[in-house]
Formats: sequence, C-alpha cells, structure tokens
Amino acid sequence: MKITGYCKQGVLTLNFNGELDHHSARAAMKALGERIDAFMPRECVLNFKELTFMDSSGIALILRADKRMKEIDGRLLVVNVPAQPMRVLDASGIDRLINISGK
Amino acid sequence: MKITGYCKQGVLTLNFNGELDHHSARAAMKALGERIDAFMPRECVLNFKELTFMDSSGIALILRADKRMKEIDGRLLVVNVPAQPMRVLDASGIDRLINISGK
Amino acid sequence: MAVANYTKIEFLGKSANESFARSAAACFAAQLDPTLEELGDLKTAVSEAVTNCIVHAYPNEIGRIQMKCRIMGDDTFEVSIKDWGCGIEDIKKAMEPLFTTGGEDRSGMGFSIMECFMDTVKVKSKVGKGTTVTMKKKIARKKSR
Amino acid sequence: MAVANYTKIEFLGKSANESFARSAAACFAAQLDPTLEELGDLKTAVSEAVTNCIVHAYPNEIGRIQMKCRIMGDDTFEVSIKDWGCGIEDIKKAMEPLFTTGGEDRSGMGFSIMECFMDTVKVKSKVGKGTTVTMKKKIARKKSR
Ligand SMILES: Nc1ncnc2c1ncn2[C@@H]1O[C@H](COP(=O)(O)OP(=O)(O)O)[C@@H](O)[C@H]1O
Ligand SMILES: Nc1ncnc2c1ncn2[C@@H]1O[C@H](COP(=O)(O)OP(=O)(O)O)[C@@H](O)[C@H]1O
Repeated sequence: MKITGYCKQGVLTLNFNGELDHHSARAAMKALGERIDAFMPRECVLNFKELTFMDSSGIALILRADKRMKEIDGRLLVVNVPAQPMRVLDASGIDRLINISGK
Repeated sequence: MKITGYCKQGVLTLNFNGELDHHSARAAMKALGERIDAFMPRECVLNFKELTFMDSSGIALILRADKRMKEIDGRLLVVNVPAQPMRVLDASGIDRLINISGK
Repeated sequence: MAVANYTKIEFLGKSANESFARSAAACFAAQLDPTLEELGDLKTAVSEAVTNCIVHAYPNEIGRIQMKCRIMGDDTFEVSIKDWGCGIEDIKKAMEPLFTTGGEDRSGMGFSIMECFMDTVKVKSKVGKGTTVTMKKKIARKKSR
Repeated sequence: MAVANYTKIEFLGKSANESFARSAAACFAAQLDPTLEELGDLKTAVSEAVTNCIVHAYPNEIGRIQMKCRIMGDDTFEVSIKDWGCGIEDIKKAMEPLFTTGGEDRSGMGFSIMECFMDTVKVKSKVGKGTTVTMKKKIARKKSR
C-alpha cells in the first residue's frame, strides 16, 4: 500500500496504490491523519483508482477519515472505486453515509 | 494453455498462450503433433510471445517437435520467448540444438 | 458430495500473511475457472476470516492458523479457517452487523461481508479453545454463464 | 538462522495442483519483495520438484505432497517438497543432467534447473518411503540492488 497526494486550493487528494487490508491499514490511517492535520483541507478526496484490493479494514479507515473531516467542518469524497472495493462498500451500506463514486 | 495457429506457404505458426507445465504439456504435444501431421510444413514456428510460464516439460515438448520436424525434413524455430521461459531454455542448454530467439 | 481436490495450509497469525492466505485460496480456487468477481468475493471473505484470527483470536501472541480449501464435485468451493485462540462467547451477537470488540480500527462488518459474498457461513467456537469459520460458494460453470 | 515466517501446505498429487503449488510459494515469497526474475526462478524450481512427486514418486496413484516454505532472518527463502512415494535409489545419478526414467515426456532436466535457479538443492530419499527436496535461495534486498 502506497499513499501519495497533494493539496490544492483547499482540496487534499490522496491516491491509494496497492492492497488495503488490516496489515496495511494502520500505516495508511497514520499517513491520512497526518496529511489532514497538516493541510486542514475543506475537502479530502480518496482516489481509489489504483486500489487492487480492499476488505472491511478499508471501511474502518473511511469512517475514521470522514469523522476527522467533519471535525474540521470539511467533507470526504471517495472516487474511482474499482469493482472489488466497490462490492465491499456496497455490502457494508457505507455508501449511504459517504459520497462514493465508481471508476 | 491454449494453442492457436495457421499454416501459410509451408510455414506452420503455432501461438502458445498460458502456462506450459507437466499438466498442460500432454494436450499441447497432441495439438502440436496433429497440426504437423496435417500440414506437413517445411518450417514450424513455435511463437512463445504469450507464454506466461514454462518449466522443463516445455523442453521435452520442444525436443519432440524438433524430432518430428526433422523426420519430415523440416526445421523448427522458437520465437518471441519471454524472460522466464528463456531462463529455462538457457539453463537446459537446448539453445545449442534449436533455433531460439527472444522477445 | 465428493471432494475433488483439497489443500491444507498452515501459517502464522502475522498480518503479513493476510495477503498470502487470500492469494493462496484464490490460486487454488482458480481450478474452478471462476469469474473475476467470484474470485474477488472469495479473497475478501478469506481476508476477513483470517484477519479475525490475527486481531481477535490471538490479541497478544502470534498464533497458528489453519486454512483448508476443498473443491467439491458440484463445483462448490469450501474454505474453513481455524484458530486455537480465545474463542467467541456469543456467536449470534458477534455476527451482527457493526458489532465489534476491536475498537476504532475495526468496522464490525467482517462477518456481514463473509455472509454477503459467500453462499453459507458457519461458525463453531469454544471460549478458550478456538474458532472455526467454514464458508461455501458455488462457482458457476463457464458454459452456463 | 531464525525462522521469520513459515507456511506448511499439504495437497494432492494431481497435475492441476502444479500451478497452485508454485503460485502459493510465490505468494509467500512475495514478503521478501523479490525481483520478477527471482520470483520466476522460485516458481520454476518448485514446479520441477512438485512435478517430480506427481510423475515419479506416485506413478500409479494420487499421493499426498507437503510443501514447507520458510523465510529466514537473513532473507533466505527455503522451500522443502516432500512425498511418501517410491523414493530414489541412486540420488547422484538421478541428479545428472538428462537422466530420466520418465521417457519421452520428460527431459531429465528437472534437477539441473532446480540447481541452476536455487542457491542450494538437497535431496533426501529412501526407496519405498519417499523423497524430500529442500532448496534455498537468498533474495537480494531492494536497497542493495
Ligand atoms: N476468530 C475469532 N476469535 C475470536 N473472536 C472473534 C473471531 N472472529 C470474530 N470474533 C469476534 O466477533 C466480532 C465481530 O467480527 P467481525 O464481524 O468480523 O467484525 P470486526 O472484525 O470488524 O470486529 C469481533 O469484534 C470479535 O469480537
Ligand atoms: N520425488 C521423486 N520420487 C522418485 N523419483 C524421483 C523423484 N524426483 C526425481 N526422481 C527421479 O530422478 C530422475 C531425474 O529427475 P529430473 O532431473 O527432475 O528429470 P525428469 O523429471 O525430467 O525425469 C527422474 O526421472 C526420476 O527417476
């Protein structure tokens, strides 16, 4: 799991590359939290285009990112979600709480 | 393992697609033998471009194809060999007996 | 139903082995020629069950995990994941969506996802002895797709 | 040298499991972050050893095969492949290039390829009891490449 990103005009974009499971989630959450704290964006975009696998560990990560963004009056978007992660998001019902769009 | 091919002006070209191991070798040898017998080509080209894996079972197959071609006074060529199969061919020394070219 | 093929895989409950376990299960299931979606479903369900062993069954140690994969004569894929960890007191409650004893790191959606992606999910557990999760999924034959 | 991680995989000596075995070994070795070439070498060596069990050790039955993979503290990958088949009478002769008892289907290059692609290959065998092939390969650290 590799996370790269940039912040432009208050929008923090984070690109997820690789597999997001329990093994990689802790480091991913840390990287995400640090960047939100550093930039205090009004919008945080999780770009899942290169996410090759995700299980329920990813749901916990998205929910925590959403909580953190709400605390700073911002909003969270999840974009370019491939088929397998999308099935996990669908099964979890999280798509009713978070703004999610497919590939 | 899927083998497709065509014969044009005495040259039989056979495309190998997939993994060539002991499991797939028998069916591959049968397909190869049948086509040589049907077309009696003066040249048989084994195109390994889409060969994703090969072990020593492939060496036995090449040697048998070469023998069959020599019996009908033809010759055998192995072309477009990817890195992993090429390492196996190199290790076997078969490149001293057969006309082989890489990708 | 007769077992057409099987494998038994034993590994350590290290988080680095989560990806190994789901990939190995997928490599074995490949013999049934599943669709990419079916393969993704199997990998996800295995990932959830194996993660549960690592996170919940063995919270303070690196325990042993055993995964058995079976291909049945009727093209059903069966996988069981076993640990010798703390066990589950109330299985019914544990399987409820959102229920978790794992805090903020976990979503409580593990069992829900297993049930959603597999045809059947059975849990056997004894407190202090360990847990076995057995899941089945029928793989559609290519011809009939 | 301490074992950092291991897995033990048991499977049937069906030829369909040759690709499963080499893929599973590669998935496990992935933790050492090998190059594509190193991964190809491991897969090839495992494929040879597993095929030998299926072809030679159990010529008339579907026997049991056990594969153990170990990751050592010094980034060495160790794999052993064991059968309970017919065994090898003359190991030295069996390991000579081109020697085969398998006829036209086999090339007699299996052991040569294992030795070429792995750092060490050790064979233990007892006629009527079975054979264990143990191979090691040191995986280069990414930094030092
Ligand atoms: N193998 C196991 N050993 C012990 N407890 C388990 C095991 N698997 C699940 N549990 C319990 O069931 C709960 C629900 O599991 P699950 O639905 O997978 O969600 P999560 O893993 O996110 O907590 C866990 O929080 C844990 O208390
Ligand atoms: N696991 C095994 N059990 C019994 N005999 C074996 C085993 N592995 C190898 N052999 C013997 O050693 C010979 C050489 O093996 P190898 O170099 O792999 O070539 P090949 O498999 O092409 O015959 C085999 O032909 C067989 O007689």
